[in-house]
Amino acid sequence: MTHKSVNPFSLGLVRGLIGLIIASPLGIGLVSVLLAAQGQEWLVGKFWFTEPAWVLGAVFGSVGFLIGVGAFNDWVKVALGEEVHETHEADPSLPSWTRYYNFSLDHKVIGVQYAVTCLIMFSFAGLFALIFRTELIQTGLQYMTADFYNTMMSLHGIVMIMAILLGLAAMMNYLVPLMIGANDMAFPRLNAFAFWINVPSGIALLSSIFLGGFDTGWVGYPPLSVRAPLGMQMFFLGVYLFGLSSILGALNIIATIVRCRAQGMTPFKMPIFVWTALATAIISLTATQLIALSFQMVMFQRLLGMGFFDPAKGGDVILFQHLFWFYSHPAVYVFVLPGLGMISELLPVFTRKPLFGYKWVALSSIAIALVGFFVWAHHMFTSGMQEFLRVPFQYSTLLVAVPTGVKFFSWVATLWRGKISFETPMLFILGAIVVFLTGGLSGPPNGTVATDLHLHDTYFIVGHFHATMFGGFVFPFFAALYYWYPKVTGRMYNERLGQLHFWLLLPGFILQSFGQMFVGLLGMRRRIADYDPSLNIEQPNILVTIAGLVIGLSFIIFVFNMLYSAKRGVVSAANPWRSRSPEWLLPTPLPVHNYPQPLEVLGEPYDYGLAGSTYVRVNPQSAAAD
Amino acid sequence: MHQFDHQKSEQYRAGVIVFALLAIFTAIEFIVSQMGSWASALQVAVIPALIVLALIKSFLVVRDYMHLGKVFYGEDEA
Amino acid sequence: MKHVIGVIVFIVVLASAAWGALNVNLLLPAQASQQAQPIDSLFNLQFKLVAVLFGLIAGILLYSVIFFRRKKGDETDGPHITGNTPLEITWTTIPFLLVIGLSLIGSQALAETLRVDPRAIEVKVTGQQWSWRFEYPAYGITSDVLYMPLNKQVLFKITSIDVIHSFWVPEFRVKQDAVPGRVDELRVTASKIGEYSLVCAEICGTKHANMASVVKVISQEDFTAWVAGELGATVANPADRGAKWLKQYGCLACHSVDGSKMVGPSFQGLYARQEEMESGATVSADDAYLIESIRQPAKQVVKGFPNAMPPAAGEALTDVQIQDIIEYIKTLK
Amino acid sequence: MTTKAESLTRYRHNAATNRLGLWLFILSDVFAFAGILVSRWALWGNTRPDLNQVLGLIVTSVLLISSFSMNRAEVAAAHGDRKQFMIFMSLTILLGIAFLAGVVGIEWQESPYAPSDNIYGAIFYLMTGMHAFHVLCGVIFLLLVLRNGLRGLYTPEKHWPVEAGAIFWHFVDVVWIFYYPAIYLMGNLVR
Repeated sequence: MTHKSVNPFSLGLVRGLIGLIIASPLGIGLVSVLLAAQGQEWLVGKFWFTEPAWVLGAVFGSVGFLIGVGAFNDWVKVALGEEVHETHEADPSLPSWTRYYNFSLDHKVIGVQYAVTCLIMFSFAGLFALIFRTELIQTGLQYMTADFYNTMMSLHGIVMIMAILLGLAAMMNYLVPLMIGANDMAFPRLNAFAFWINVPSGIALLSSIFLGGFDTGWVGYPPLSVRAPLGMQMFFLGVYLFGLSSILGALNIIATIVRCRAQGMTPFKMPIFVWTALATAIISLTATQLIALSFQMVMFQRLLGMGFFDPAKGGDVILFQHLFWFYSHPAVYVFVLPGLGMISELLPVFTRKPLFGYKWVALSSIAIALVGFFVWAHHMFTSGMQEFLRVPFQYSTLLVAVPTGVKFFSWVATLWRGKISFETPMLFILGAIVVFLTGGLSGPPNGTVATDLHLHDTYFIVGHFHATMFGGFVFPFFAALYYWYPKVTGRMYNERLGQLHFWLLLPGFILQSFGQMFVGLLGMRRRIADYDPSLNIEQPNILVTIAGLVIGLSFIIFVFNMLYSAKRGVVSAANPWRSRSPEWLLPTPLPVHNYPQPLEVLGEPYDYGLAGSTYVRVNPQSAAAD
Repeated sequence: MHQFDHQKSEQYRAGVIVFALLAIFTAIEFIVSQMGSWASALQVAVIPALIVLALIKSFLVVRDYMHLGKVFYGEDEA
Repeated sequence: MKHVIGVIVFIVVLASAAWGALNVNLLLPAQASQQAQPIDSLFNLQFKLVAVLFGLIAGILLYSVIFFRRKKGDETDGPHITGNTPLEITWTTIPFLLVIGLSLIGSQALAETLRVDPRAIEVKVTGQQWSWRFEYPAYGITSDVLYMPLNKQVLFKITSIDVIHSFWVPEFRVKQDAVPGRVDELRVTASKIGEYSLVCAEICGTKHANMASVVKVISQEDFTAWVAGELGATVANPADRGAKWLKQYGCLACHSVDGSKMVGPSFQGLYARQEEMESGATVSADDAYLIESIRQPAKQVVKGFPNAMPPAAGEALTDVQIQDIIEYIKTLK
Repeated sequence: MTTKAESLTRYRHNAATNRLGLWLFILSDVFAFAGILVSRWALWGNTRPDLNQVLGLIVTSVLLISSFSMNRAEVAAAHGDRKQFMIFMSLTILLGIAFLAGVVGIEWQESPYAPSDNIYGAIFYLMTGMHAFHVLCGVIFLLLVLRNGLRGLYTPEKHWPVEAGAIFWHFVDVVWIFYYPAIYLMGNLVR
């Protein structure tokens, strides 16, 4: 490879940032001039620093970023009736790494872009957590003000959520087309667009630290969010943008699964991960609109004084919570379902046994997604909503345990009498099952109203939630990253570092979440900068903070492993896991158009142990010719 | 060619029929909404009636103007 | 068969360990209300259920991980078992029945916590950033400490004047959000004499962590004596009354009386001082200004302080009470 | 090179994928509009604001007629009738602009509420505003389709953009089918 200097302006990311820097002041200026022209007195003395100005500035900046990246180029051409090519070939005059910084239409590139962005946001959110956890080592405020604590805590929540959505999109974008034998997503341009709006979204979220922060937690309940500083608006805007990304991504996933499957890839022959991607996408596509709407209404209340949630104007505070949780509860199924699919996907490979009860596992995902639409109000048992709603929501909430139980039983039945090996991905899968089990079992006490009256808004919820997120997303995501690492990079990760990562993360995490649940039961409220010394919970809090630091350390080891192995790792075999999944039958690196000839689907996806069976055949001649 | 023109006028006519139905239902909606002020006994029926009417109207538009069916058999159609 | 016996041993051992560890008495705070009893029994039942289910899944998992390892160099696959429909139906149906049963028991427990005693004492609870106020309409008493007679149901009517707060005493277990624009009910029958802490469980801004009030559960006789004492205690000196209002109406959550800077300006030396406003103007803190600042706090905000005071904060105060407060501020040199 | 038949098959295949994508987008948007409708019921309940009934009926009729002319334009495009396509497409766009003028230009100025007055103002502006925003997007979409149609880019076999514009336009109409009674007709009048 020749060393060639790359003109920075040929990188979409650089052009996008320039667009953002140019466009934001335009928005700020426009509003300021408009308001000044109306002669609004309250502007005097703070000419540029009004809330509407900053909001429009951020909107302009985001659009400027997308224009700079080149997200609209093809769509403008289409709108003007010009021809556009089906796929972009990377500019051959540029080194291949540049495509990761450009508006690439290749779903594999977009998948890697998502994954890297996810890890960056993940590091930010983890760092925020460590910062505010430090404060909780002792009672009393030692290191920071309460406002700073609240901002860190709130940002930790929302940035983590963004990171999780990015991580899911990474897995789904990279894997779904490969697994169903498609050459790309149904709408490649929309796919790239959906990725790139996450960049201004992340910038908006992080910028809120410098604009006064916000102190509402990630839920943004009014009236507190109406009274919060300007940072609140950046939070709303950031969520709005990554919500849009989530909707468009989900639309694309559904269309891809429906329209782009290879011949013979009937629904019950799809890899199980595709089923969970479908279930996830159904929720993201529809319910996300409601969180966008609820935040939009608070934005309007702040900007225009529209009194949706203002009791003085006849508004209703509880309405916000209904709209908000209609998305935000199903959202946690969005977060965990692909991870649960990942567990089901990888278990057969490492036990060398078929997935136990494939159809049941596949349909249980859809069942969780559908039941998930009817459970939102269990976040509101103490909110003062109509009392008669509490018991029905208790029933529907506990009902989720049934399809989740099907998954657990199927997993242990898959392990039973298998030939289990313990490479790093499998360790993370087993860890995911254990952690998700603790998360799942701590669920029913929250789901029954009577016990939730005690647990609501305590650290028990924090512990429960983190256990479901780690079991349902973080562990499976790490498993996936290790598992597909040789396919993406062509090299093997370092097994020893991988094992070290796992053996730090698992005990660290279990200590952390058990510690959180323990102090929560004893009466520690969530989202507090300081706790009452009379509760006698200083020691467990010290342990939780230390556990947090151990988790942080394990993450650093992981990042080092990924970076180091990409350069120095052993060159991997084409199919190191002896997997039956079609992407492993392709050469590494994967060809730009995944499958030069359509797949031939011959058998079932997980027939390990059945002599002479194959799942798919990739046409060998054309694969070799590519 | 003759067949083609026939199809076209058929489709035009379908559009007119649907439009006529929509216009009639809209008129009924407006009248129904005034019903409550004529007789208070009818008041309880106003909102359900309006909901049913809106559902019928939207069904007509979705089926005949938006051709929802094409999503399921669209590939063979021009 | 050997494996089946082995795995049952694993399940029993793990489930018993979890059963022993999940002890309600150690994991929950002391119980101090009648409403806590059904809740704690439900906790107890759920913990046992959790222990059994944990043992079941974790036992099979652990056993498999130990006894079904792949031997070195073994490249063959495991047995070709794709599923078992009767088994699937079993582990769908039994959890379904369990869930319905648990929900049923849960509803009964909830009903018990909601049981109405018609002779309950009514207490109006008002949350504001960042304090609680308690009014006893039957006696016309307002207090910043919650006094509750033993074994007598108290009907709390909970509201908020600014943002959402949440009324929670961990020892009572039950919790209810205080929502602006509405009044929600909560019934608590204190069952143990003692001093507890009433905290805010819903994030409500800067000092959310410190928003707490003292709850005193006292005997019926002590309660009667407290009521009589409060009613008899007419304070003659306006400045002393002013000090009392500041405490009762939660003003001291944000304003100090010793000069230290909190969310709002300190009252010490405030009277007749020249204050610079956010608008740039300089105002003398005289009677008119102080009244305006209480009635319309957003109108003129002192430079360097956020416009954080809820407009509703001063609404509950009468003109006489405000005059008392001004008298008190005058004494804070 | 690809034959004409192959090219047509590919076009139909892509159009079917696009059609599914558009309907999924509509499904998603339905949830946003439904959320607003739910908010209307939560805040207004069985009441409605005092609005100009005649104007409401007029803008509703305008939108309804535009839906009809959109359908005509689409059928014309499907049969290669360029003149009819042009006439009815222009008519649809003009009616769309008339609707916007009626709602934003007249009703917003005439209505007795400002957005910040109370929940009647707030919900009224939210419902009509969100809908008007979609109408505006539809008008821009249809203008582009008209422009490209006049340049002869659509044939009876290949006119997916016309169909897409039509589907979106009718969707906006469907939303109004529910919003019109919810804003103007349902509930007891509040003065």
